[in-house]
Amino acid sequence: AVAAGDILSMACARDGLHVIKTEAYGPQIRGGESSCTVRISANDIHAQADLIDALVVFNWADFARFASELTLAPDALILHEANDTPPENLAPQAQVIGVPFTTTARESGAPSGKNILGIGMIAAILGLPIESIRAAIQRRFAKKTAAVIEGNLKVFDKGIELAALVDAPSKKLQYTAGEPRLFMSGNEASAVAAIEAGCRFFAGYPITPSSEILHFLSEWLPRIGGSCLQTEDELAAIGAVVGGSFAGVKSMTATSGPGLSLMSEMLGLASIAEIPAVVVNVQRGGPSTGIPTKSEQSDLMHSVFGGHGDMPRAVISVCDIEDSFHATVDAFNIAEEFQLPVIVLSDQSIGQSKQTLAANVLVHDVVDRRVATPEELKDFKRYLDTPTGISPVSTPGMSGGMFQTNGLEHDEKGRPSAMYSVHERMNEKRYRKLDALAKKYPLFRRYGATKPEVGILCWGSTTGAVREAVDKLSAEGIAVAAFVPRLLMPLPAAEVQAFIDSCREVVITELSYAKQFTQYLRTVVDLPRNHTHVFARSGGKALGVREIIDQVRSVLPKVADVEIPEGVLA
Amino acid sequence: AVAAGDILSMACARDGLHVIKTEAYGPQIRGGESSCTVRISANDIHAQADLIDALVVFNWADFARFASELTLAPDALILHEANDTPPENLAPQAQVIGVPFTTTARESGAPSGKNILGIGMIAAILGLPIESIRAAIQRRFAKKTAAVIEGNLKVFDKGIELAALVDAPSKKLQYTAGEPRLFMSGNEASAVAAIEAGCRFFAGYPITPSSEILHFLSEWLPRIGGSCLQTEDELAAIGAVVGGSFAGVKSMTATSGPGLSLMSEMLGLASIAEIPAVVVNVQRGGPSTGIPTKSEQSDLMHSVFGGHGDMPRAVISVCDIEDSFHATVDAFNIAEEFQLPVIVLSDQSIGQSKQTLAANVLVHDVVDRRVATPEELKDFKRYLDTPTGISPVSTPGMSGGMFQTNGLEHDEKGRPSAMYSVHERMNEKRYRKLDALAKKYPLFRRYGATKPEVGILCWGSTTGAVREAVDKLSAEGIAVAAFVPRLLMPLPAAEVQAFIDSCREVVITELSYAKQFTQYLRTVVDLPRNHTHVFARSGGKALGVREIIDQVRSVLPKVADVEIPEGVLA
Amino acid sequence: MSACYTPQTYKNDLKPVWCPGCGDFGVLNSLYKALADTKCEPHDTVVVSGIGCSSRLPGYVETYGFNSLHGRALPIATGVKLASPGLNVIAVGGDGDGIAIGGNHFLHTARRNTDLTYIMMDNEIYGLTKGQAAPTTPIGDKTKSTIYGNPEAGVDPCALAISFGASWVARGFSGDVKGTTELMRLAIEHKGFSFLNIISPCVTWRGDDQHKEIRAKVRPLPADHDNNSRESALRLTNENGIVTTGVLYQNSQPTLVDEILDIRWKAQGDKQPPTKKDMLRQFAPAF
Amino acid sequence: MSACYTPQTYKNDLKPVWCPGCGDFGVLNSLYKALADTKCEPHDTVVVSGIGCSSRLPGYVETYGFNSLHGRALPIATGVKLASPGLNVIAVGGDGDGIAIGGNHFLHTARRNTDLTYIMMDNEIYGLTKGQAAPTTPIGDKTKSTIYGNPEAGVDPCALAISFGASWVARGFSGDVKGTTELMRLAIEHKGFSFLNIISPCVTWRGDDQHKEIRAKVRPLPADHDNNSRESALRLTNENGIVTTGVLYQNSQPTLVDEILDIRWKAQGDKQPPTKKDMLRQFAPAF
Ligand SMILES: Cc1ncc(C[n+]2csc(CCOP(=O)(O)OP(=O)(O)O)c2C)c(N)n1
Ligand SMILES: Cc1ncc(C[n+]2csc(CCOP(=O)(O)OP(=O)(O)O)c2C)c(N)n1
Ligand code: SF4
Ligand code: SF4
Ligand SMILES: [Mg+2]
Ligand SMILES: [Mg+2]
Repeated sequence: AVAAGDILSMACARDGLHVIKTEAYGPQIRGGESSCTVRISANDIHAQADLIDALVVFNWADFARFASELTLAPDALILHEANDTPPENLAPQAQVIGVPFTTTARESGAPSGKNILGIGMIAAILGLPIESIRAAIQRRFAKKTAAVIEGNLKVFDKGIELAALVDAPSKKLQYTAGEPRLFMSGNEASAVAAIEAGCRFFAGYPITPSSEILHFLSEWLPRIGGSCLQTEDELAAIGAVVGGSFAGVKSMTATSGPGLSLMSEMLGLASIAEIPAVVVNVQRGGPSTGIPTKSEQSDLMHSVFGGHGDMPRAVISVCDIEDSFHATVDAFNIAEEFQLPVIVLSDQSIGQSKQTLAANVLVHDVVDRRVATPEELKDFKRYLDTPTGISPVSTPGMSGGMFQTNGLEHDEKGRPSAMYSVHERMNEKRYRKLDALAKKYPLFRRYGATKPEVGILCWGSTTGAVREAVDKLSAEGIAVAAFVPRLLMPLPAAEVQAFIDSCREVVITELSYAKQFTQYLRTVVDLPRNHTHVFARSGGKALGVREIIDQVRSVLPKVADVEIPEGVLA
Repeated sequence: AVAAGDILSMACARDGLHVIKTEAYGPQIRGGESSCTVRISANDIHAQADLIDALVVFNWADFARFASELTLAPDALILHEANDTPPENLAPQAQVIGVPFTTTARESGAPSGKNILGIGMIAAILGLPIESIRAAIQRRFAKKTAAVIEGNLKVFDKGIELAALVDAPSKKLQYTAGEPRLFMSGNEASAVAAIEAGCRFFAGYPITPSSEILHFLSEWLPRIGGSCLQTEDELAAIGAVVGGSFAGVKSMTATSGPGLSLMSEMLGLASIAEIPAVVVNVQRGGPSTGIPTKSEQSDLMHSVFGGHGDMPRAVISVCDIEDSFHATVDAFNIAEEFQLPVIVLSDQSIGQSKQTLAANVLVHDVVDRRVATPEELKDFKRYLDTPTGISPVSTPGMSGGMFQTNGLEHDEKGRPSAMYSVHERMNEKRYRKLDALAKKYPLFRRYGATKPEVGILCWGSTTGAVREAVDKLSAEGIAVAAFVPRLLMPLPAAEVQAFIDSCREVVITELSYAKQFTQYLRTVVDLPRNHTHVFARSGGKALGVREIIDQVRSVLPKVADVEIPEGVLA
Repeated sequence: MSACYTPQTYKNDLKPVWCPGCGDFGVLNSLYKALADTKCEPHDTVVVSGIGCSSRLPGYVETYGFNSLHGRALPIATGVKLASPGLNVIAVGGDGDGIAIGGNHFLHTARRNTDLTYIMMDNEIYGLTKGQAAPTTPIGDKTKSTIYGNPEAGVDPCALAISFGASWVARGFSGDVKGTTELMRLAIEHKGFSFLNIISPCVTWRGDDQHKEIRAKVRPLPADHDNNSRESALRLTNENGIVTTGVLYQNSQPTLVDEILDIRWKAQGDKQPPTKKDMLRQFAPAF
Repeated sequence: MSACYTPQTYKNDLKPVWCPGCGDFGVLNSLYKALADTKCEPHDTVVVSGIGCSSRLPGYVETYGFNSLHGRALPIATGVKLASPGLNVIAVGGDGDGIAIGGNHFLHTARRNTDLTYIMMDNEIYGLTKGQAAPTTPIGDKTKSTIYGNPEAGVDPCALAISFGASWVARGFSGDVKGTTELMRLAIEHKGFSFLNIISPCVTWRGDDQHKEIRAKVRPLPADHDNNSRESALRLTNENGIVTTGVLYQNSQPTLVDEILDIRWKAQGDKQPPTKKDMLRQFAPAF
């Protein structure tokens, strides 16, 4: 199934279509059940599909495992292995067609080609780019024998042929081919961004769903004179990153919740020693080992508040696959400019899903570390207390820049001190950097009405669905808007508050049972007591566009209520 | 200096006086400078002294290191080594007397007895229990030769003799001897509490300022059939605690910030696997290694929100040395009853200071784990979803109670599941326990006026000073009250909100530069926008009674302002 | 202990998630047999693991089981044993779990001669995370994280265990269920820390032939091997082209539980346990 | 590298916090001398430590210095070296720092033959936290945390280093500044991971006589010692009543930096480095 999805997606990307592909697996590493959903559109899309228009099932038992996460369109077209009888009423006007996938594939000379047969039919029925798919099949099996390639192409044509028997004109996709697009995952985009930002040292320990970043950088960093170290654990990974950065080289690690928890102490060291460090944290279901293969937004509080002591750090969230690139470069820029640890919060649904992107969007300005001037190196104070809190840096190898630092409280020269006066002053200095940072990077997105009756607050991977929900609701004439902070620590508080104050009803939607986003917002902004509606649930299932629309609808009556008395008063 | 403080304190405790003793050291482990302050009173006291009435200085250079933390009373009595000239104007009406401590001590036959000479004079001048001090000196040197004991007693008498030359009648302490009191530190009280609560396994890794707990339990647990393991690090310490508790034995570890950060991941496992675990975290200056020997309240956010994923846990704070005992027993009770990790938040100023306590206060009810009934063991569900969320437990060794658990999301039987529906349900179940917990343990303290104009919110070790400030202000006729939540997670939100709503002006005072307590309060209660006054500063220096009084005074005018219009309206 | 236990006794009805052909199936079957052979009372037995494909094992054994955190099986197992010394405690996990992230606990748990059995399923790879190099992966091997070839020389878990001070060290091969069962029996019966490294092929990330290749390399202990000598034992580790199975090393020395009991004796001997009053005396100024 | 450096060059004006008589003073003085002897360019040198009394050392050396976290000196030092291979990297710390909490990093940093020098100041105790047992504390010793006597046998850091795969292992005694300086010189000059265990008495928690006692135990290497043999090297560890100083073991093998450079070569050879376009090609459906 997954292979077929790749072929289909790549082919559509070649013809400039917009594609979002997600995969799901059972607990088994190999030979287990898997599912792959591909959303294809002629226009820009921001979320995986809510409703499935066309479904290919080789085994209904496997389908059952994913059924709870797959909703069929009322008139869904369903192709299934003929000799495996489908369950009752899958969808009201569903068109259910049994196809002898296995046997046909075998007869057409590609025993394991049933999925190719499937995409042949789907492609013909939906009117997808046949030629590009052929090319994609050839590329896919390039390393195999000519016979294999031939066989699969034959099976594909066979599929097109069988499709003729299916009558579903309504399902045809209308589009005109455009420029080829890139097709990549959020993790790949983060890795590419690291290299773009100038990262030349990566240290990491594998963990689902972030390992693709390690894989990519272990291949590419050596090609550009960088290095990659797979460490013994996350304690060593973040330690090596702090070391590499101390040595003057932009450094990064990538992990997921369990690893992030283990990095807590070292991030505190980076904070007090003021050493840039970038951690890409790809969230998964928690707590503990939780659900490693699924998405959740429950590492937020740990990211913004985790670690003992008063520990300034920056946290930047990732709104979509393309944003994985921008957020990661931003993270390096912020880390280098403000000399602190920066956590990039992505999640499984962004990190491991793939989407089509215009090649030219993967560009972003790069900022470098503020190196000490010769003047500053005279009686050098590594932790000079400046108006912005940002001090001049020297790095090993710079003559005259020598200093001795530590994780103890220290004075401007970096010398340990247990005095209250020094501690208070240096806390002030370190936190002052966050003010400068907030001013320079008020990162957020805003969608929808300028005078919203309902305002939605969300963050991260739910942004795409929220954005589509806002579009749909606006189309219905409902005045709704969404505010999405991208910089989470420090939060652009003034902007968030202004947005809240501009709405009648506030909807907060998040994938954290404990309402982490809502609680975090409360620490910095005021939410109207009886006009704030929190929709928080566990992760493990994507937040759907219809789900958000229902959330907004459920608060609309209140808006009405509010209107009447106002009318009276007027 | 420190030895003298011990002798003085123990002697006063013997005569039923109230004593609070704090110590401070330079960075050097041995042979460095040190200071010891002892507050002695005939009545109950709750904080170390703001003003020093009598000071003994052997070396002014050393004094300088601590000067910023020691404020002298205007009419302070100052005894100092004669041949070391004191700095200018130490205090307006100070009585500064040079005493040839070293030589006199040598001549009186106790070369290193200058501190005994000092307490001899102080005791006589302040009218402290001479006989008890003699006894204390004898006990102190019990292991030494008779000559040494004799010498020190002679030096002590010499001190009394010299005191006759000093004229300071006003300084005499008026009291009548009472029942002897215990004299112990917060760390010692926590350790005693663990044994009282039934803890029979302790695993820990040394760290300042918590190590005394390890020391005490490594001595006492073996005596009562328990065991103590000094592990290779904190990851192993909390791991062993989770293992010991899983095996059915109440288990605990103790640490400070850096160790707590390292325990983040394992606490998440205890949370999802629902295994009781108690962690006593004795806070010190942060972030990172920070200021290991001084107090701060900056591990709050990590304690309540630290760790990846949605991770229910309980956090209970310690208000004073006696409370170290009660909070620790409460922690075990809560951990066992609700099957979750519990963090006890103490700090250096409680853990390592010593205070006199009435022996009879060290008692507290003990709760045990709810073991599965024979009925429940039929088709046993370890994670049975009950109305309270609390499930029946079995422990290894119980026949028929076998189950297999894990840190993955799991169903009622503990079997791994990646399904959203299971995840949502089990999150609900686990968080439901916090509701039951909040209902049963609405732990807080309240001091002062019932109808306060100014209400103070604080937590932990600042409680004592706040309490004394409230008393002093009330005595001046100012309507002030203080609310101190003892249970921090889950916070007794209704009670806190009710208190806030009952005050005109709210003062929040805390020792965290980042305002952690204030931010945390905001996540659960509403603070009046223009009537909330936050006084947050770094730790490293105790919060003084006068400091709090000034904070309250600074907001009083506002109260007046408010009154006038009200009068008009009436 | 009851005498009528069969491998079935220890099976539960949860289906392993392992890939078809995974070596861990063999380890699991050997464990069922070994538990029966040693007549381990199921409810007095605790199987603790970390995280990894192999660490899923406790979920399939009808005793008390705990699939815990990556790398932390040994500290948890230690806690179980010290808190309740009467239990049989078996820790299991993967090579990455035990030697990468868990390496420090391996060292200290062995060094203390902690009374438990530690079974490492060694597939020379990180299986669960889909095929990155482990500390055991041979130098030069191409994996997901080392596409230019693994730059690091793989370590031999048995060599480490011996150097760490383990009092019983053996190697088995999951393809040889009978031999592995026997080694497990000995491991469980050993008093103190017993370490059993079982070569357990990962057919998915090490290739379907790993099984065959290893079978070809497996050798029994040399007849003249003196397994009381660390030196000779170490010579049977880090071998080139062959894999020696059997009990490489063993000695008998006081265990951690022995020490704990000894400390209790030193602390209290046969005196009445102290009362709370005794405990508080040091804080009382009663002189 | 300039040639005119003296021990003074590496001294700064910060006064050590160590107790009078602490062995670490001797280590510091030896390091000043060894840095001068090896003509280490101060600004190309980085001294990294963990946390402990001994770990305060980098604060007193006029090079780049980093007194980091308890147990993490080696990962940080590794990062420094890999990011900037031209630097001389020296990691220092205590026995607790390196073998208790830092044990796993010690294993893996040694195993990778990471290009750095690791100096362990071994006082058989936790000094900074005021005297608890360390993994190196002899069995039976009474400490703050073992008042009934230490139940665990102390480990020999050199034995561990050799088993971990360190390519250069030596032992010194802080009381012998001359000998220690010479060993430091060799350690710094060794290509790869060099481990130097220096017995450095803690007069405060191990008693004022520890110095004398050790001096009495110190022995030079046996004349016939073959320090290319792990076996013979191991025989000079865990000795009873004597402490053998000198270079116990050494070999020469590819270092981690060698491997990194080799990987770069395999990845790119002498081809032009890839452009962004090259990197994005795999995501482009250009077929
Ligand atoms: C703290 C933490 N880091 C990383 C991971 C991801 N992870 C899970 S299993 C594993 C390694 C698996 O290899 P191994 O221990 O050899 O077990 P195998 O799957 O090969 O049996 C890793 C890195 C994790 N779960 N937790
Ligand atoms: C994570 C963490 N745990 C514990 C500590 C407390 N601590 C500081 S130094 C130290 C051990 C000191 O012993 P060693 O490393 O041998 O150095 P020494 O003081 O003996 O030179 C400990 C346990 C800490 N700073 N950080
Ligand atoms: S991935 Fe490898 S180790 Fe994991 S189950 Fe499959 S075969 Fe076994
Ligand atoms: S405590 Fe021991 S190790 Fe620390 S400085 Fe003093 S003598 Fe040295
Ligand atoms: Mg493995
Ligand atoms: Mg030490």
